[in-house]
Amino acid sequence: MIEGLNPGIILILGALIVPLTSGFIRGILLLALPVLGLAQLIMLGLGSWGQFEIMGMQLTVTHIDPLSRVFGLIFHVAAFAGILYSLHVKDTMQHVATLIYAGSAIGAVFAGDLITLFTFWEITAVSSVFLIWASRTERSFKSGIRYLIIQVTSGVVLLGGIALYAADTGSIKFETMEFGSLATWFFLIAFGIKAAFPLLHNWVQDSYPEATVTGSVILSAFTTKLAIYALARSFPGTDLLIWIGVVMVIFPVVHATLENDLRRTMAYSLNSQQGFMIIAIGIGGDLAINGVAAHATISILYTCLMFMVTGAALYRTGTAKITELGGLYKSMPVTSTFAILGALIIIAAPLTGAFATKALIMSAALDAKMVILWLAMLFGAVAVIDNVGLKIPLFGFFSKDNGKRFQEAPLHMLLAMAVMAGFGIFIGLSPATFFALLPTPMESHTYTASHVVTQLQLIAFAVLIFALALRTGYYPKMRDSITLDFDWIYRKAGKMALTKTSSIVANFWDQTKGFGLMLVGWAIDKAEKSHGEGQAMSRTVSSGYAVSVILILFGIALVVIYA
Amino acid sequence: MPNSDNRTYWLDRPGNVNKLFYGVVALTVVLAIPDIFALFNIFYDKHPKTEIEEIPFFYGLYAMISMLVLLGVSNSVSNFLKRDEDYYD
Amino acid sequence: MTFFMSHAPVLAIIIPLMGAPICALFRGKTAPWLFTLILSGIAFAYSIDLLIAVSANGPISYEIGGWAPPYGIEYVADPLSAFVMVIISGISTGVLLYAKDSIANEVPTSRLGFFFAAYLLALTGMMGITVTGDAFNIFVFLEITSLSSYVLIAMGARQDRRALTAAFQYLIIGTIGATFILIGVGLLYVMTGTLNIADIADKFDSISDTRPIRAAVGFLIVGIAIKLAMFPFHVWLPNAYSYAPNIVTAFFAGTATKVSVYLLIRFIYTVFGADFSFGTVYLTELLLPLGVIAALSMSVVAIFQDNLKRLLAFSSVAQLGYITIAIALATEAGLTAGILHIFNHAIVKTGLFLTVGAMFFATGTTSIKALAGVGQRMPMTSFGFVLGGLGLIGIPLTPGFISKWYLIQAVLERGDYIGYGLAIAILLSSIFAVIYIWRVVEILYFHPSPEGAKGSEAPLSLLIPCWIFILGSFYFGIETSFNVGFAEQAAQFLMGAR
Amino acid sequence: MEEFTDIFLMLLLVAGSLAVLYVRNLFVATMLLSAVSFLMALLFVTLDAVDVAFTEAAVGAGISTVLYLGTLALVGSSERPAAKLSVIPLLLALSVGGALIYATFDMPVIGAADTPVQLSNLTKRFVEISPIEIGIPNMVTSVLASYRGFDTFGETTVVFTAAIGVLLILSQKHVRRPEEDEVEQSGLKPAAKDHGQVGSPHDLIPHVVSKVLIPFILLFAFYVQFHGDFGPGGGFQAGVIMAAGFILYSLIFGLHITKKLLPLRVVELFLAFGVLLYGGVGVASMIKGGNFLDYNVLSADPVAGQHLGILLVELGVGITVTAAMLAIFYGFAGRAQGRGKDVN
Repeated sequence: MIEGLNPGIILILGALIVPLTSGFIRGILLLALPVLGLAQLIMLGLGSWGQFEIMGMQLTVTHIDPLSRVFGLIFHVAAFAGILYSLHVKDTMQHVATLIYAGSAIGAVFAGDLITLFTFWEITAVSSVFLIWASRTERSFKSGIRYLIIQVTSGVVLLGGIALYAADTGSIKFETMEFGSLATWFFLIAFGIKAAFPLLHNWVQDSYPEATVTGSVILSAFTTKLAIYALARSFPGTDLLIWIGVVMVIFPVVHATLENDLRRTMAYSLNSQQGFMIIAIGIGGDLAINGVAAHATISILYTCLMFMVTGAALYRTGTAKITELGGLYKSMPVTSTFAILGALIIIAAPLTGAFATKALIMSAALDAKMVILWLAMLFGAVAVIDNVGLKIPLFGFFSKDNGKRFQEAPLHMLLAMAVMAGFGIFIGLSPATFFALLPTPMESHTYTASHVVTQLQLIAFAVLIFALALRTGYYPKMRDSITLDFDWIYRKAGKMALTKTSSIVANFWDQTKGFGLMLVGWAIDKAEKSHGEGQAMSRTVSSGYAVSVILILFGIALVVIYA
Repeated sequence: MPNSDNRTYWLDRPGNVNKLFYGVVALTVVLAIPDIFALFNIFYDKHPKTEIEEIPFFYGLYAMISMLVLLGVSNSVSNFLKRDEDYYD
Repeated sequence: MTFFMSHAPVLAIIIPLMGAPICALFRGKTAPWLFTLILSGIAFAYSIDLLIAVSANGPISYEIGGWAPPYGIEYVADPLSAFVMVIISGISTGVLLYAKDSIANEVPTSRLGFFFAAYLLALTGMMGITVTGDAFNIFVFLEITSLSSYVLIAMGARQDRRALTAAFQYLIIGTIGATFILIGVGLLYVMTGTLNIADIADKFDSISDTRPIRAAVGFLIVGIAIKLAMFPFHVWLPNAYSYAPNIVTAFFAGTATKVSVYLLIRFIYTVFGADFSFGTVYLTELLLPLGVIAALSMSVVAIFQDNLKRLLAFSSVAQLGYITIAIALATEAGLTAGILHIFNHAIVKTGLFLTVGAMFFATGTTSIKALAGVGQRMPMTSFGFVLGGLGLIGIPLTPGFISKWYLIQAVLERGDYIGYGLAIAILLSSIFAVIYIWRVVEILYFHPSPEGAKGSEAPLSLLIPCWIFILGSFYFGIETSFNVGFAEQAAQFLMGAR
Repeated sequence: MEEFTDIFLMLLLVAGSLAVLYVRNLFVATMLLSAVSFLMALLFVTLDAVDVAFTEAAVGAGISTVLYLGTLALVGSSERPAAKLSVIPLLLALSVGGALIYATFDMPVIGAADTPVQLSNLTKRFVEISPIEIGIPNMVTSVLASYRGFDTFGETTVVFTAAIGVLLILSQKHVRRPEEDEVEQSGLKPAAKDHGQVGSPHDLIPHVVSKVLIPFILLFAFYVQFHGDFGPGGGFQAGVIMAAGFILYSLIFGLHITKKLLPLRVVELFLAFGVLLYGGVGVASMIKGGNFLDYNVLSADPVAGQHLGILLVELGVGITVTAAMLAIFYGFAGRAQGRGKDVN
């Protein structure tokens, strides 16, 4: 192992060898790389390496501290499981993109300075889009373009922030910052885009379901959690984040309830779960930051797991729509079992990881005497029981038989699910082992009687209402449809003139936001009309016209210069 | 790969779904018992961190209210938000 | 000092100059090219020697004809002019390495002697403008450059007749520019009685309030702006670059406009002085908006182009917008960024045009649509283009990033809302650059080749020089002590000069 | 009286220029342009710039008219009717022109004794010391060929550039048929084979007159070339006059005969030789230990060195200009022949 080499770089460099291999060798290589990276990470221990100076700025390529170590570890696990899950894929591009993407996310986590962070940040954006494009459909291509634009914008904003920050403070160290200056606003927006802040979130639901079966598994693990890490590193204890987080927890759950596509349901739920972590970052303090790290870890485990099971269903049946699935548990019993396990983890049932980690965040809120906040999070916790805990297994795998039969998922997929489920349950069984890795040492009292009982009450009563709603037909009907979200604004409003909307709120939305987007649409239209091929700004004008322009500007220059 | 799997599964039998439902109801009742004990301060101690938690059956009630709110809101906006699949295409 | 070193400033000019008539007599495919390459290489070597000497010992003056200035013509190699000379002769030599097969494909063999003579003259002219210390001598060399460049551009006519109209339009507009410069120099002479730049600069402050001087400033700025293709004087550039032979485009993209940038800096900072230029006559207010519009608007235009060379040409206008902004900032940081971007843009853009030339060599087209699928057919060339494109966008580890970094630092140094606005404009323009480069990459790689598409990988004689530029650009994007060091030195020298 | 002459000439100049703009027949416009050039030359004379006047007369009124006519023979002499006359460009030009005239009010009065140019050290040196250190009475030649010899070298190069530019562009062919390339690559111009209607063999009077005139023209050219040190003249004017002699010859007797006398290849050689001669003088002075173009070192006596240097560089200028003019003429005329027409 090379001293001080950022583990992410091992994956990135390894990715470059992948095209040279094939078959069995490639499988070994793919699986070995995350293991090598993990070994490197463990051998390095804590500290800083790879410091050098460029243009008067101190770069630190590798910086490992307890916070980044947690994220680095789970990223390696996710990379390993994700690759295991996608072993059947024959598409070289996907493998390369996966490794570069995972490697750069890991690299970014261990970046000790903002320039290194920015570099890896942009690589994640560019490499991950190939996982979306790998579907090779018109929809995925368009979706990928939107994804890329948003992700690259995040990078550009980050760069702008870095420039301002360096100008303000003269430092480019990636560390805790005082929120408030223009530079930090830039950072917040850049991180916020990737963390899927409200109104900046649509790329998640837009692109993840368009990715390939394996692609969405990989995507779900890294980008958003990298942003959580960046926020936890730079802005712990920033009040603004609490309110952003609350909106994030609550806003997506309605969509998750209504959504027909399993993967899109997961994407909304993921968004809601991000909110918990954002709130915890906003609360700040050792307990909350521990909660962020711990919950991010669990969140990666169960989100990946759920994407894996829905992906397996999609892989075998060709659809992930509730309305088209039926009685899958008969064809795919093992996958269905993993779906139930994943659901148990996600609803934070006792003996699972989330039971231990979500409690950290909840009690951090209560310690800070933020009761309203706590209630909001509790609402989110109930909502996730409905959205993922019940809806995905029941509607996806245990719904009424439609007579179709399929094969069980391939073995390597099941193994990958087992890895994720295994970690998720192991942490739940032995929380103390895991908590020892968290940034701040602490005692854990996970399994108190009241905690177990209250959590079980929460789950059981939510299930009761769910069951009642199903029986009475009050539960929203799944239809073969999509649900509008904020991206409606930018994907549709510009095109629709004066839509008849049914409520004042919607009218208001339409008027104000629609106007803003019409402006954007108008600007693009104008740009094409004025700058397009053969239009005013790019036309080959006659020499006489050019000379007139020269004369006019010369006249103006003379007036200015005489003045 | 549709084939003729004619095995009858437990869930397929009529009445079993009902059994499941009553099981859930029973479970909720069982889980409510500790709070009843807590009212009389026997067997079970609640360790409340806030006053709200001291409300009897708080978690169960809150879970039900949350679910109802969620479903209510979902139902009411459902028609407004739902569009055909190819809406954006 | 040896004979060759003591005459270095003038030798760097007259070697290619006197080589031109000899080259015109050569016939065949190899001889003119090899001769030109050798002479350009010698000029490059002299330029590097000069730059090293200047940076160690300060400016070097050379009295032509043995007449002391201001009576005779003086050559002055100072940190700025030596740096620009290295850029010009370096780009020229690099392009020539590539030229042999490329130009044989586009110009009849019987004309190659004259063609390379014109090439040498263009090189001479640009080097002469840079190193001369005499205002009228600038005009003389400007004429040599202009005439030879009109001819070189018109040589594209064998591939596309529109090269002739493009060259003609450039001739008209360029002549107006040159005439403006001549009138400006004439007015300076009327008011000072001297043509030596240092001498004019000495006398300038005492007469800067007179109207003829103000008119001279106007003529010079506008004249140079035309030659520089500053927005909106750029109309000649896209066509000229699109239809010229590929090596001519690559050569000029890296050098011709950069020489005009040099002139702008020279006049604003050395002759007029920064105080006069920015304090008395508001050149910031005049140039800054033009730079911003160029950086934004021309990038948008580039997005919509169908011809790859035209796209890159518009991108050049946009990049010149950055340089205009940098110069108009009137600070040492801005000037550093501007000079740095001269170098960085030259190496990146030349590399890009060379890869496009290689695509043309193999496929016979530069239409973006017709190049669909080239990524598979010409992997090395296309990958070179992608890397060059990254440099243009300004990804870290590329020179584009270095200059944008310095530029953004420089605009933020203003500390006011205009500074923030400029920073946003620069970032926005970078986003546009991502879009137009991406658009090309997408078609090159992800669109299927058209039916019956011809062309496989370009020969090594083209690929190697391409990759020299591409890898070179990465080298200077990582090891920045050369370009940043000399740019800073030149900026300090200019700001300290008055 | 002098003022009257100035104003009269200026008015003629304005009228002539407007007429050039107004006239639609390009042949007439060319002739008017020639007249305007001649008026300019006269104005230069009144400004005491005799050398410039000489050049203007030779180049502007003389050879460029011939070249214009050569072009007209190719493209026809009627202008395509303009779509519409726009007032805006005129107003633009007028307003910018007005701003410039405003600037001239601050300018020193022409001919006054206290202008910056008159007071400048340069003027003093050129007027007072140049006869001593250079040793020739015509200061214009001293400045042109010695003090600012490098500029003149540059201008010679410009002429050279123009010539090879014309040769390159006019010999250019669009790729259409492969056989065209073969013809081109074999070095034979299709034009050269065409001996059709060349020259005007039956016009007796021009033949006789030109036979008498041409030797004098050439002689005059040599006079101008070598007398430049003492009076107005020098390589540029001489070269143009010399070329005019040859052009006249080929107009009367046919291009192919001139080409036999002076093949294009020879013209190209001269073209290059002139520039090399000029530069060679500079290089020689470097080898002899001076700076580039430092004529002092060419001979033991600095003044004699200056004489020798100026003589040689003027010769270089003359050769290049002659060859360039001829090359340009060949270019145009050869193209006309290619189309089966001749210039006359």
